[in-house]
Amino acid sequence: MGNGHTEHKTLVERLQFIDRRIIFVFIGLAVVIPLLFGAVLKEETTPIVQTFFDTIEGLPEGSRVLLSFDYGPTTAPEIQPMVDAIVRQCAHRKSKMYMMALWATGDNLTGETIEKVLKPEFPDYKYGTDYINLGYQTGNQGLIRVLLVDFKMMYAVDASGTDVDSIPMMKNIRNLKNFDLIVSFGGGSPGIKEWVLYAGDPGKIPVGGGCTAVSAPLLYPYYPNQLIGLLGGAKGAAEYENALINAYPEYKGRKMAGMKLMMSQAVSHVVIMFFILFGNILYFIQRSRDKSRSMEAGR
Amino acid sequence: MNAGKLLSYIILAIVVIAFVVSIALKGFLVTVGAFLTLFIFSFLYKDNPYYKFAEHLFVGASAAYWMSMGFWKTMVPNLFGKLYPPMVAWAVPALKNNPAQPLMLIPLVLGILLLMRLSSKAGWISRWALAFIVGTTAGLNLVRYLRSDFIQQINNTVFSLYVTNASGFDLGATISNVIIFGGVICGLIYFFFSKEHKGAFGAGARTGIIVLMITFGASFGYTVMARISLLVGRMQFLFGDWLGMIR
Amino acid sequence: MRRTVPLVITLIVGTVLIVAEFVPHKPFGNLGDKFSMYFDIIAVFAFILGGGNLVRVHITKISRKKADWPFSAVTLAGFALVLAAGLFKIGNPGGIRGDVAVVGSLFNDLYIFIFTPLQASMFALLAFYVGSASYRAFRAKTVEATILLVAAFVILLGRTPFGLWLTGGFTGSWEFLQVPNLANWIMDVPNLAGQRAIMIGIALGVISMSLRIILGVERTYLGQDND
Amino acid sequence: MKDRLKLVVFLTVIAFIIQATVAFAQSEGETADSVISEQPVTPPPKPVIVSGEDIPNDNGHKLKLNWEYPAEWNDSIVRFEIYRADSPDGDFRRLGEAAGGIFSYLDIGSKKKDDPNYMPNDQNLYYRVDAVSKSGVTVQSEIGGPFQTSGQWFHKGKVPVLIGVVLFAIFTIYFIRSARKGKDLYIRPLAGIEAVDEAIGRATEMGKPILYVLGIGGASDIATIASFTILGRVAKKVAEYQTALTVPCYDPIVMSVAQDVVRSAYLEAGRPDQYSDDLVFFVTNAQFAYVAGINGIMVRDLPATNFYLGYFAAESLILAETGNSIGAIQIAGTDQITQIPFFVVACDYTLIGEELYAASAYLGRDPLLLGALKAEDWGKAIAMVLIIVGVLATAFGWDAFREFLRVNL
Repeated sequence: MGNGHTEHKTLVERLQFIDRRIIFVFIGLAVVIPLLFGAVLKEETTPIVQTFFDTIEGLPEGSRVLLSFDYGPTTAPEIQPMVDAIVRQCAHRKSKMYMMALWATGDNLTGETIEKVLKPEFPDYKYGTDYINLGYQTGNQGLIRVLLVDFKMMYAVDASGTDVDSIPMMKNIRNLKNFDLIVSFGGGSPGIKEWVLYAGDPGKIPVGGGCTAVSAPLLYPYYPNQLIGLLGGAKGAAEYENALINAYPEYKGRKMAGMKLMMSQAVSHVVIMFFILFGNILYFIQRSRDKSRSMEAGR
Repeated sequence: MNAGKLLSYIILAIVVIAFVVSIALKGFLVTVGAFLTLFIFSFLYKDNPYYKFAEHLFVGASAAYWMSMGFWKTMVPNLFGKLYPPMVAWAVPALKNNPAQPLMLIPLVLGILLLMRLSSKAGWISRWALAFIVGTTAGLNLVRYLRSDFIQQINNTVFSLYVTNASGFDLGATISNVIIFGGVICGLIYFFFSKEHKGAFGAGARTGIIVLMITFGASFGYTVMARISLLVGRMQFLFGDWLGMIR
Repeated sequence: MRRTVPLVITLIVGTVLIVAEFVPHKPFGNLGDKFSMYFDIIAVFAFILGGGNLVRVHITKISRKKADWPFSAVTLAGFALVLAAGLFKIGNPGGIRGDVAVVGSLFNDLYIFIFTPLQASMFALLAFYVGSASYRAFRAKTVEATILLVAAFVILLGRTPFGLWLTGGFTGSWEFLQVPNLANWIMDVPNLAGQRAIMIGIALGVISMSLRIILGVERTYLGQDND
Repeated sequence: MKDRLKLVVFLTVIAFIIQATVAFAQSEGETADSVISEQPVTPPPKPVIVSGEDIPNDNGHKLKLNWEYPAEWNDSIVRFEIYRADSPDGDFRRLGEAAGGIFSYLDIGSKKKDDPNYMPNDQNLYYRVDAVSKSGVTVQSEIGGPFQTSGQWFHKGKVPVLIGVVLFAIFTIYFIRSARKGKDLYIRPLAGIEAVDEAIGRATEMGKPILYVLGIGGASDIATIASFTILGRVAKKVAEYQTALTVPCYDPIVMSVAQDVVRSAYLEAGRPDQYSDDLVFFVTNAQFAYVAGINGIMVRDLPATNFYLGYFAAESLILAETGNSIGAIQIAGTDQITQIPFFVVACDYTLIGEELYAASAYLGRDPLLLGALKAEDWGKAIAMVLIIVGVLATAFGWDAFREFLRVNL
């Protein structure tokens, strides 16, 4: 009896310091299984996302939207679903999309978005009249400051080296004030904050943003005065997709990236919480045993 | 040949075969990306030759990547292209008509001074460049932090503790404001170095620690979401782009 | 001489930049931006030091046949390959005049297919580590640890639908007890207070450190030998 | 009577014609509204330039032009075009436009003489504003001016910042001086600092190396500079105990400084022969490749003690968890607020923000640096007083205090 008691105790002790690889396996499964089953989690759209959606929805046909790809491959899993959703919406609204990047790494992601979303889903959208890829330019916030005054000074050619003066949709672009909306995607610096401070505020141009969950708290203070809306992390993306589905029924039933992301999120959060609870329960069991044991010893 | 060695050869054979099959089915580039991803993840189990391979490749490739970017995106346009444009016009014709800026001699000289440390005799002179860099940062940071973090954060904390809304006194918002106010003050008390944490001051410091702990716990919990997203991205690549198991 | 000149340079440069912050007039106005650009350029010169050191370390490892020396050859091969594609623009459709990272160049392909998966995978390891770290560290051992744990737990719970499911019963004036609302409140109120206290402290630390550097009190970064 | 009849007929015909025109215009589409609102047959009035203000607190080359225009015409004016010249009869260059209903324009000129948009400071400038109506009629204003722009010698919005700089300089110098005179200063213990000796001792006992990571900051990051000082102290102890030290670097400049610092420390400890440049080496300048490399060093060299002091980003937790898995004692410190929680959770000791900067003073017990710490405490006291006074002032409805602290960026 006594023997069994001590053995049992070591088990509790052992479990408290379980091999962390067991936790790794659980987290891996929590992410992969929902993905393989294509499970999605719908998110109700909150006002900060809905106003953003409504702004684009309210733009007249042919409005000019500047999309700035200010992120890299490492944060793409979080940001790309937002980009896809907004590009789809702009294409439905027949807005003219001007794509550029403040980050060198944004260049490839712009091309990827065009190849994976715009070309297959909107074959009627023509390069040069409906959308343009201007590519990356150095200068960070300095670039924004120049664009506010003279757009073509920094973008004399597009990403593939074509003279912008020969591109129809660039004809009436003089500076940033010619755009009806600026959307920046990115979590770091330069990014949304710089667009607000150096373009949105001085030029009185509406700015919207999509950012990583980590940087969202730093940007919330700019809403609603300086930002028309903000998508924060996977949740923001899923909320935007929900708004898109509500407005465009053809997306109904489609499993969109942000919603898939949310399901994996929820499951892995539960796994982590389970382990925290589990660890604490073991800790309390052991502590109460230690206590009773030391009391026995004291007697 | 012992069992361990045999096993490692078997694994190597499997990896090579899988790699070849994958290239045949999915193409070279996706395969490379997928295997490098798996090599990195294998570190979670334990250190192994595959991780070592990925790690060493990553270190070498990334160092050269930033050197190349630094040369073509900074050195050529911002230094040579401004100092004496014809010098680089053969590589970047767009710079040809830039006006020459003799002031750019300053960074050129400082850069060369920095390289002097390669010489054992004149190595000390590289400190001049260093002194310039550190002096610049110190000057810029002093004013910037004073302005945007010190004064601005104090300004943000100056608000009314007693909050009213349309229906009169707003209890919730009032409590929140009092907590922010008290939390900032106690947090600052915690950071005092030259006063012993005793008596009322000690109680303040202790409250400060509690506020900081809430901050740390909350930030940690908040970041989990972003980190999971990254893993989802990788898994989508592995199971979707590579294995084609996600539709 | 060897010690004094750098200290004088630091003093002058630092003071001038502080003055520049208050004087918009020429020539001070954009001195900060200019000096920062100089700094970027000097940093590229330093890459020569870094690259040289990297090559030296790994050649030494190979020549002395230190542990894992064959992997040093992998590092050198990767370094040489990317440098050839980047610095000398080998495999660039535009030749030497093409943009270094233009889509379709070998340099860009190496970036997308080698650099990116490696980088993203290293980053993704964090998802596993947040799990193992929270299992180990979030134990209610002390008051501080308990607070840390509870704050983290509420935020985690608020991020899942279960939070709302558990506490959806609180309505009306008790609505603030719903976990998502509680989580937002923690982020907006106590978290904000803590962040602000840390920020003000850091600002003071930076100010003091900068003053110490400009005044020449803090000088470890210059080395201490008088050779 | 006949004349009256004639008049009635005449007016009816005119009214009819107008109505017909309107109807026709409406059927033409969008321009219809404008025709209705542009009913007054008179041409649009001229804009009147009121003032040209130099923008304060800048380098010059910027001017805000204001003009007036009758409000009832707001709907019929599409845009105002703004022109500038060096003299009233000079060549007016088009600068840009403002939408109808907006009566000011910020002219941001170029500082460069060879730029066509060059805008000299302290010289006369003349402006003209053209109103363009929807029907395409353009009306030019009288020429406005002369106006001038100028650069200022002091940014008035930064007065509180200037006061702050002066105040801190005085504090720091005062306390450093009093410390130099030998005044004894109390400083409270910091757990992370007190653990440094123990951690080095442990590594020595176990015969294992010590890993010192300076983070991914450049030599210009204040956190990195603070870390150099700590590295100097750590390296000196390490040299005394004859323990192995590894310092992998992210930035080449940081690497060369760290080499100097460690070499000096070994010299000070009387063991210059133990130093070699192999202790401090460059890994790579990419965040995650650097982490991959350090992970490798950790699991292969199995250091007994890890220091992570400096600027860190997302990699903090990867380092701290790998270090934990090899059972190393870990002492961390950073000024990156987002990363402090990860170090707190996964390391044995963490220097939180400001404590990192204070660490150099703690380790060296250098009176000069201790004096600077005292000055920092005074800064905190001022912050607290300002917040408390500010909150009280706001409670009594006195907002001037808060306004004063508002910094114009």
